[in-house]
Amino acid sequence: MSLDNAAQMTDPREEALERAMARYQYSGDALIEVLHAAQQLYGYLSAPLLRKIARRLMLPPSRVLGVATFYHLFRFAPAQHHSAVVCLGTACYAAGGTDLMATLRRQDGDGGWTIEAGRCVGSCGLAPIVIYDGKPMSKVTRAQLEARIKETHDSGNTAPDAGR
Amino acid sequence: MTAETLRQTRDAELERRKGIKNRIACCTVAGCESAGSGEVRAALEREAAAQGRAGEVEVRGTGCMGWCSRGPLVRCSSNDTIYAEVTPADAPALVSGDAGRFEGRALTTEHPFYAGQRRLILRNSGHADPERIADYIAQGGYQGLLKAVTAMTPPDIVAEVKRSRLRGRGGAGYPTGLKWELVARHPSTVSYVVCNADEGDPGAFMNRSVLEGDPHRVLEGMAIAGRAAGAEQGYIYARGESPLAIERIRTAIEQARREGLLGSRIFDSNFQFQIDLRIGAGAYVCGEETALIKSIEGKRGQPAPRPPYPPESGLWGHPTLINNVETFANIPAIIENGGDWFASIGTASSPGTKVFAVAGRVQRTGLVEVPIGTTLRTILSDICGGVPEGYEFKAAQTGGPAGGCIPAPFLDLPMDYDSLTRIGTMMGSGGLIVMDTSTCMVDVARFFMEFCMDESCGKCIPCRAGTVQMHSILERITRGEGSEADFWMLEELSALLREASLCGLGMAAPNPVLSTMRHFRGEYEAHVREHHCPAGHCPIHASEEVHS
Amino acid sequence: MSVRTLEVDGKMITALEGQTIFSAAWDSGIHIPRLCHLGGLSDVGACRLCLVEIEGQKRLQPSCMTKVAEDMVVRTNTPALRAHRRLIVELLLAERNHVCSVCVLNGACELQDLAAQLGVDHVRLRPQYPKLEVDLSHDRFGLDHNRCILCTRCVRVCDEVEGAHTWDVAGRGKNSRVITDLGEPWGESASCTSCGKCVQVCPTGALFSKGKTVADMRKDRGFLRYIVTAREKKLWIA
Amino acid sequence: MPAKPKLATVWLGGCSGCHMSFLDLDERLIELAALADVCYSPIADVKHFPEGVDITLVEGAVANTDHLRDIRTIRGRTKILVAFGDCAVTGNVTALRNLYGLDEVLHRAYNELSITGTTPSLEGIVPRLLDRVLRVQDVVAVDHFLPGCPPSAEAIYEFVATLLGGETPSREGRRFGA
Repeated sequence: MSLDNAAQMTDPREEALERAMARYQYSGDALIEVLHAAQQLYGYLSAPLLRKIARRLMLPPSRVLGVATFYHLFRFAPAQHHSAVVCLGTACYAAGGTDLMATLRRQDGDGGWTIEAGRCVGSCGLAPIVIYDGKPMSKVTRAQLEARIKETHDSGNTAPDAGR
Repeated sequence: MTAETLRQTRDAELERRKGIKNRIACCTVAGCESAGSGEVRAALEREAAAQGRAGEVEVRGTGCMGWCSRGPLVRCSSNDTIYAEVTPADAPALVSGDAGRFEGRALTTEHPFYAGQRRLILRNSGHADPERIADYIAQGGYQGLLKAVTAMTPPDIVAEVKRSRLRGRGGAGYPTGLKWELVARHPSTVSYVVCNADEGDPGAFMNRSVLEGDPHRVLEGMAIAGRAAGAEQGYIYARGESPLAIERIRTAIEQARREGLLGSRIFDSNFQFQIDLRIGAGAYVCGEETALIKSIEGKRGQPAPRPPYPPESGLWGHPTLINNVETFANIPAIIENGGDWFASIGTASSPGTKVFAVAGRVQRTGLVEVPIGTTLRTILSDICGGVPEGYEFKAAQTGGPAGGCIPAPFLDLPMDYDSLTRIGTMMGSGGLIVMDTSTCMVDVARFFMEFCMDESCGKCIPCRAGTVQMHSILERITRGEGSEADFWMLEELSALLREASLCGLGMAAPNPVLSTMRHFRGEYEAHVREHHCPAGHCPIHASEEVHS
Repeated sequence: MSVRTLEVDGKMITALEGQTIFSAAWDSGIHIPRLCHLGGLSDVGACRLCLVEIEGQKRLQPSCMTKVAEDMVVRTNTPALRAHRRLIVELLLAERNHVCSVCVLNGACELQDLAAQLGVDHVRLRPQYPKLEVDLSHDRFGLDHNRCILCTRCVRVCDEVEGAHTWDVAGRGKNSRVITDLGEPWGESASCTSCGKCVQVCPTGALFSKGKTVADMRKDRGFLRYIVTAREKKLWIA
Repeated sequence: MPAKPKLATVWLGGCSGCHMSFLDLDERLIELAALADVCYSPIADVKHFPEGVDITLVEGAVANTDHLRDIRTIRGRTKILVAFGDCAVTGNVTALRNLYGLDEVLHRAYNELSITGTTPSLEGIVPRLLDRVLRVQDVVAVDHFLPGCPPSAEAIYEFVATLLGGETPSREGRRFGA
């Protein structure tokens, strides 16, 4: 009986990935689309996942890793609990984006944060912008950001729903 | 869809609107979304229901209305007024038509910000809901495609585009008609149309706003291109970083397919055309057309030497017509109104309008569409209200990391392709960033070089290793550790990158350095000789004897 | 096949239609420098050393990827081209840790030869000193990233001649690295056939045979012509 | 007859291999002595670097505070300064520690691999090592470069003789490493 149970307990994500690949007829040309789908399902691209994609699309593993690592949106490790993307487009840079970045880095004493520099998010009129746990903050000052970080810490540092 | 059903759809939508007294359009594009337009829209919808006016007041989303720094923006059709900085608390007043509480926040078309603009690309903003194809059709959408399919031959279409003298809005300004002709004349039986929506310049969001605000206009332009070039398949290559734009394109493609505006037997003809969406994954270099092609093919987005150019050998080796979003968005009106009409707008060598994303130190920032050839002064002073009190204009930066700066003496320069190139910058895709005297131009050059270094694909040596060296020299200079030798090393590296790089990214990477060295040489010299940053920006410490 | 006549560095030469400028020039004794090109492999035009001036063309063109044309006038060795080539070699030498004195290929390295030939007696740019790995996990071969110039000859020979596609390039820009399979140590690569072709085509000491000491290694690329010609002419098919 | 030009050689952060190669000139050393007056060299017993030197060959990279002080003095007293050998020209093996940083290298050498297990403090006894090894050109202006590890005796003779003859040595054919 336990064998039957194991068979039924397949990860639904596997099926979803299979469907995504089937949608593109398992064509190697669709590698980037498939990587997007895989990351959306699993959160990041692990080595076994990449190996499986390579096999299904009949591509050399080195080609798959080569493509995946060329593009900045693909992640190869699980995301942290909290994320902050500081826009460092020209307008945000000029409006003090780097200072906000430094503020975030300073606060990330215990790790647990994915802090990234973003390219222009297209809200230059509201510079500087920080995407904090998936939600945009506009015309951000250092004090505002520090207050927000404190809020997050005080609320127990739990994983937020936003941005997932 | 047939000509008849297109007309019926349009009439039905216009008829439906007659019963509506006020159409309230909420900007739903990235800038206003960041400022909370989603909550405003929800409050408006609730309020319309609560006041029992659901039938006469209609709440819709719409495209970018321009003045992003005062978002969220909401437009009421009843009095043709745009309201700024709207909060959910404003909803009752907007629904009931009580304009009293909007002192200083009500903007009419006479406001200098709008009066100075000429909106062709953005004409549907504030008027149409990007998520409804009926809205686009009601605004006269898909009439260009109808004409192209039912009343014109492919050579007619190419001739019309050539007559318009439209130049590619992606940056370099290559004549669009010539490009189309190359693909149309190619004997290959398979060809492709590609829309380059990989707008990645930091400080540029024109294309993204067009896709978010009026996606059908781009689809229509592409379908017309498909008809002209004999292509049956199109791709939109969009930035992975723009989820809203991706969503809007997906919806629009879906709607157009359902209505038979994409697919087979379009307008009962033999013309068939499909569009698929491809999503980039964070590589600026994919805006370069050969890299974009590699990326659509699922490969590393590394450029290939040209020739062969894509119109000859592009996607999977087939002739490929690549234009950017704004170029395609110009096409429907050109086909509908004729090339001569278009050529009468703007300047003789650069007809039409250009959308600029204005950011930085000016009163009003956002999207501005003006006839090409409008002076920088008109855009910045008249439309954007000039530099705020207490600040002094220093330079405007155009063309992003591939461009350069325009210093104060050139404020009366007409903003067209050739004038900008002459003073060492470029139109680019339309980013326009205003800097005041507290901005250090050496640091600006360093910032853009860092961008190019991070975005270099790594294939050719001049760009891969040259951007690293140029960046490290600029960094030394901003730290006050530069030497005289650094000047000629920067110049020698610039020459190498310009002349020997494989693609446009490397060739253009030195532009911000050369441009700032040309107009602000004194600032570089102050850093090197006096260990002093005139803008007071660079943290230069007392120099040690050896910097290792 | 028809013949084309063109002028290269003031000398009239003949070439076959479809031949590249690079190969026609070499056939006539005009040796244009290169690092990424290797006869028998496809061309990528990446190293930019073989750029030439073609009369009537605004841009410099990679001679390894540009076909000859009738009456073409080509210059391969102008002062501007020499200056560009020197700077490219300087960029390479500053990019990673090319310490010739302690390299297995000392004395037979294409990068070292090129520096000598072009008069690069020092590097004006700052060395970057990146910290890079040496992979000695393979039984017979080693990979020293310090000496890799990313010419991708290994990637191409493995894909096009051996047919294994063990190698590729991961990352981008200054963070580009050659990798085997999913980036695991070379010795653990499941696809590698240990044929050693990559080692032989590598222009520097980045790929080497184990057991060789400083200045001890010499590379032999004769096999390429042999295999590629045989394949092209189907010589080995009964 | 005018005085013979003054030739000096110095040894900074290098292995002295370039000087060994210099000694390999063998009997040509006598020819060289006829052309120039060797006024300062690690192979001659002279305590202070003299003034008014015409040509100085500098072996080695700049690795410690003494090197830093000396190379500046030498530059000030020399007409034609030659970076002599790969360590002076490129940093070479001497600069390999720049990949790891000074602390990591010292820790490895004294704490991990030596029997004492501690990094000795010899402040004031031996010169302090610089955080990063520098090429000669990073500190002072260099007039000519003679790469090689070491440059061969033939290359040294030809190079120095050319300079003594008032000519500029050619740059082509010089070789890093072998």
